Amino acid sequence: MTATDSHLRLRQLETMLLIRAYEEQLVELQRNGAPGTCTSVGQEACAVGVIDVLESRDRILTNHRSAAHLIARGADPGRLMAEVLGRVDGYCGGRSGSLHISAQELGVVLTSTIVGGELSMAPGVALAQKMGQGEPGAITAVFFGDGAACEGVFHESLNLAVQWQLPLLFVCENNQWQAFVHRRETMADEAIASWARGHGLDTQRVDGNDIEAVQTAAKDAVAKIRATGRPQFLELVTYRLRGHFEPDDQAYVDAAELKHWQSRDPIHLLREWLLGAGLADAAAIRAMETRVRARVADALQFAQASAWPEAETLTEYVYA
Amino acid sequence: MTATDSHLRLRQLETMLLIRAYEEQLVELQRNGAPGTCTSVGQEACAVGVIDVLESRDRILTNHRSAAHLIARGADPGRLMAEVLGRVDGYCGGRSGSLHISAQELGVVLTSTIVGGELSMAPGVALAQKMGQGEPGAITAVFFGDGAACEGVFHESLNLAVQWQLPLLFVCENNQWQAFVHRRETMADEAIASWARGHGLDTQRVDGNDIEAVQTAAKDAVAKIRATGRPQFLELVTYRLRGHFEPDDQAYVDAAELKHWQSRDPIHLLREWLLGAGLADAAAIRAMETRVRARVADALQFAQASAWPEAETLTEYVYA
Amino acid sequence: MIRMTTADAIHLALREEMQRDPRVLLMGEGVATKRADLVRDFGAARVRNTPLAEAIIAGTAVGAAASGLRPVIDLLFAPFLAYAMDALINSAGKLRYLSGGQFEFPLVTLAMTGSAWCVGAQHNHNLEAMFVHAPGLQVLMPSEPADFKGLLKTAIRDQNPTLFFTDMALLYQEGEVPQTSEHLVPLGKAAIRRVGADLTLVSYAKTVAICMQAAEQLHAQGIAAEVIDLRSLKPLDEATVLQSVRKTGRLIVVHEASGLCGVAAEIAALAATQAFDSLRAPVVRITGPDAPSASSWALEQAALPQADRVVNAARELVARGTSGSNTNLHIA
Amino acid sequence: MIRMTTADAIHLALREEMQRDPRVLLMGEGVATKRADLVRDFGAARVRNTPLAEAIIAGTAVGAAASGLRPVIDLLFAPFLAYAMDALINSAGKLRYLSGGQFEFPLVTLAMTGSAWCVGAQHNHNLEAMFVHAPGLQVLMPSEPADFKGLLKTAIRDQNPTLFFTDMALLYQEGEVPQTSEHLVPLGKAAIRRVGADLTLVSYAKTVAICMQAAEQLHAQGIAAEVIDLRSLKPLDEATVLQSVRKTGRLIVVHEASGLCGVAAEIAALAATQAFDSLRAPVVRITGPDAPSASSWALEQAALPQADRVVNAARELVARGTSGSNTNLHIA
Ligand SMILES: Cc1ncc(C[n+]2csc(CCOP(=O)(O)OP(=O)(O)O)c2C)c(N)n1
Ligand SMILES: Cc1ncc(C[n+]2csc(CCOP(=O)(O)OP(=O)(O)O)c2C)c(N)n1
Ligand SMILES: [Mg+2]
Ligand SMILES: [Mg+2]
Repeated sequence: MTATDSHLRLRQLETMLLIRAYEEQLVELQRNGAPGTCTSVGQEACAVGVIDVLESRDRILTNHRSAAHLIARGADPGRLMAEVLGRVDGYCGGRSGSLHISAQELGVVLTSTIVGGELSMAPGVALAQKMGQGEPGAITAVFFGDGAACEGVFHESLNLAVQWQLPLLFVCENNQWQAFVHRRETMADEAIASWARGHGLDTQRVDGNDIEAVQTAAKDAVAKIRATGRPQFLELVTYRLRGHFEPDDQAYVDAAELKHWQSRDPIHLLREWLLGAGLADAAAIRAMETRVRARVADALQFAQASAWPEAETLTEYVYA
Repeated sequence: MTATDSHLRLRQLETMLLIRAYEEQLVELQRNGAPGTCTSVGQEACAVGVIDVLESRDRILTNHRSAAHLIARGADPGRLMAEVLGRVDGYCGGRSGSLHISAQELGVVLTSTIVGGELSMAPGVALAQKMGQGEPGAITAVFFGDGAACEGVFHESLNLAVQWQLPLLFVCENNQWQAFVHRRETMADEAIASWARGHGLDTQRVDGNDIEAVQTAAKDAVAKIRATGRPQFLELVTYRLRGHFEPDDQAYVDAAELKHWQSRDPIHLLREWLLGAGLADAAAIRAMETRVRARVADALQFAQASAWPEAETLTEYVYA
Repeated sequence: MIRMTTADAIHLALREEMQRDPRVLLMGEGVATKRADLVRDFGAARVRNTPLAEAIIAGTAVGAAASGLRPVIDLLFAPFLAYAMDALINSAGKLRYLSGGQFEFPLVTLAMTGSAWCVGAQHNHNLEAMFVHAPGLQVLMPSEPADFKGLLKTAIRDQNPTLFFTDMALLYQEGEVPQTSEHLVPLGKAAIRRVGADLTLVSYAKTVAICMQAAEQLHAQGIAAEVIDLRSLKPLDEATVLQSVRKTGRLIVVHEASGLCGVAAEIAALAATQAFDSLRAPVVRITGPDAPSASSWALEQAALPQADRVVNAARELVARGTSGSNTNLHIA
Repeated sequence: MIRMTTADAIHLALREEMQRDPRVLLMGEGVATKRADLVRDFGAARVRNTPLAEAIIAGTAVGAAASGLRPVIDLLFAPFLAYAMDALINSAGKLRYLSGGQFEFPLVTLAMTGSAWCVGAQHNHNLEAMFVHAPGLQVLMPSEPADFKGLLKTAIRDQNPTLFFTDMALLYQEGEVPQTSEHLVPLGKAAIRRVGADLTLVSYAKTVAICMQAAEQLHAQGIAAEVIDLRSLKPLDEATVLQSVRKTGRLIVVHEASGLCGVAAEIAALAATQAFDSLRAPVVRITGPDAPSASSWALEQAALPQADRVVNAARELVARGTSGSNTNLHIA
């Protein structure tokens, strides 16, 4: 573990803390009636570990559970929160709300809350890259869940990416839940990767709560894509620590399973690891926590101060 | 090879000859403007070999290329031809034409010409059987092509059949063509079975032009389904010897590949085998050919004598 | 009568019909989780959580419906129907006809839509008109708990494939519901919610309440509006609509869905073709805009037809008799 | 001018636009097989055979369109669009709006429909109205080779997602087509095919010819019919339709698609809301029935609006002025 690595991990911990604080702030707002969200709580290492190995020229597609991906990519929590609240200063001017936030300026494109939507569009984004649009050598990463893998378009997307040799990284965050249905009720096998292997795709399946494992696998996959121009498949085994869509009492969740995964909270694991390895002390981490709380407080202020869209703009942006 | 087997093979040869003669008669009509059809020429052993091991209580789903399945199941060539010509005495009163012929009385149900349609409905037919509708112990066989396996619903259908343990036999006639596109342009691997194995399904992949191989595999698969209630997957490797939809000059087909498969015509293979094994002599086979020609001539007469549906019936059968 | 929400009325209809007919089964992403009491009482085989795959949920339901079962599928939100179009439109809607009547598809598809929850166009899209246009399908979209129960029960007992849409805004609204388990509302019968002689307001789902508010305000101004709740969009109760228009001579159609080729277009065309001589003024359409639904609460409100727009249009019609200025009031 | 079939006009439009703009690419099941000359001239990367999977063909086109390419996809027959609904309606139609204008989708989807080949309802379904109803999409359905070429070229250059429907019956019909590679027909402009003062016939695709036949017969009987070919169903040329109806006071809308919530309903509603004062007689709709398309030639013919029906309806309208009997002539 080099100094730069340790510096990187500290930055990653702060990003994960920021994501967590941002989403917990939203959950609090939702107790008072703000629009609901699908939080990434428990999956922060997946987002940060993968997105840290991507470059600015690369493109990212995400879905309804996008906050971690967006913040890991450098999105402004204030503009994100404004979007969730439906205000003009949101990334989509309030039209999206929390469920389909795109940020073209960050390379986060075509976010769809139709499960499978991102998988249907990702090959086209990668095809454009392959055919010379955007910066040379760029690749596309598409983030999706275990549930999305049950949609037929998953199979179509993999087959096309393999057949057309598209520079596409499939990132499946297998968080064991598909809204209110447990993964075990929907698939005979617990691994999405076994489906992907049927397509002759290179697959890796790693612990999604261990950021080091995630990043190592992602680095390897991205390098292979840039070298060969062919797609890669990454399954990150993780867990949805909160409900599907806030507010959600998780009454349907097995308490023991939840408890087990809570003990494997990726933020907790990274913090302990940094402390244990003497790469950070409690004070430094407390300082981080203070910084992210301050950023989230500013974000909230910004979002709440932002205006509602004017009724006159209702039909803007329907047609080009 | 027992006497009953040899008797069975002779009957099967006659059925295959009947299918061939029936479709060649249609091709001739089409030269004079009759509605087109997707013929099964070259795939007769797949239909006859599988359907001969099914029982009357079982259900069959097929698609646009259905003549071999229907005739193997005992359909009357006259009523089939009347349907193709759009006449009232057709199995569907002329509403279907050649592309979606169902014959509930034969257990051939829900024929769809939407590629993938049959795969989407088959689990429901099998679910009804599992839940006590129809005769006990019945199973469902769904016939589809290599192209249908490229539709996402193929993946959804397999996953559901495995997860819900449905008594469903998937029969993929991999005839190397998807309309005007060769299979190699659409799939990285030449075996559909490799996709099915990704679902943890028992798969067999056999020569679809060798009726003995087809029937042995089908018998084994059907026995497993009845014993376990779980789905099985059968890939029959074959070839579409004629065009996609008559008339079709096959200008886009590789001549060498076509020639190779013509030499493996399933009817030719079975005839040679029967003659070689001394189980039939040329005279007996000539007699068969005479019989099937006569049946097809009767069928044509019946079909052409059949009336057109009355305009007044246009909106019958839209709603129950 | 007993007071309950739309959500409870739907649940009760499902429970009663599952109780009544063992062939009824429920499938969908989370139905077994959310309706655990039905799993308990009718068993896991009849209340099935499914993989996240609408095409196979709907296709399986079509296959099962043709094979002796009576499936009800919950596809959650209307835009997700996009993945089930082949099963619903090409299979359920066409295979009875194409087979010369060999199959029937007793099948009900549930989906939610409509503004209220700020979820945006991929959860909120009033696309019911697309299914009205498709042959072989029936489309229901009630406005009050009693009809949610009575129409859903009738649909489950019917032999035809039916789309049953729930306007999200109504889900937790309460209403009086007949207690009997034989409360059946016939398909294809509109409900006259208020009788009036001066003009006819035709609507369905959440905008029925808007029309009732408008009628109240108009009454205060001496204008008697008749309010018709279509409830059943297909089969459509043309007779009730025509009878009212022939009586009042003035027609305003109101719905949240966008206007182009929507249900309001059909109702307006009905009047123009079959009640023309009775019409004393231009028909008016007050609909949502030709735009996806935005999530922002402010834009959700802006897209929704409001009572004052209905009132103003009504007063104009009554006042000017038959003057012909633009009466095609798409919102925005 | 040069004489060519609709099929050749479409092919020429594709060739010219691929020649003009290297970002244009063609994808579909068999496009490279059937248009081998385009592969030869523009390369296999720009003319791609695809797997048999409409959802990913359309989804890939949507992703590519938002990323700098200008895809044209051939989905073959209209009913197959059922598998592409999410990409077209939920993605292409909504993501520009939901993202606050971050994306544009210059994308054209080709599909065939209409009676002629006795192929039945799973190949022949005139569902264009479903896409007219959906926000964010454009819908074109021409009637003659010159427009097939000119509208397809305009659509390929346009920044919005467009559905381009070809009526199978027209595919091998010939017509005069301007030779210039800059022959562009604007979207949203109807064509007046024949001028007349007594009544307005509005149609599109194959039934335009039916209306022209009817107009010819009516002329012989001293009735001057104006024939409008919509060509572009969305954007819809409301002005041209309204101007004509305000002039003639009589309107008959004719199309092969079924009536409920169809384009004829929209046109009738348009007249009833915005040209009411000019209407001298009930509007008439002559459309296909609320039924899937049968394969049988006899039933295909029975479902199709015929000239004599148009003639009879027109004579009735002119004769009885404004009498109000049923003028909603769905076929059968
Ligand atoms: C086509 C479609 N069906 C259903 C839904 C409702 N829904 C939203 S998220 C979700 C679960 C998705 O599970 P997964 O893909 O594993 O992602 P996760 O939510 O676990 O991150 C469901 C069913 C939807 N948005 N789109
Ligand atoms: C959804 C859909 N897409 C396209 C078609 C047009 N089509 C009819 S058959 C066919 C090829 C099917 O290939 P395969 O499944 O291998 O069956 P085969 O024709 O080879 O028997 C195609 C593309 C269709 N009928 N349905
Ligand atoms: Mg999940
Ligand atoms: Mg094939």
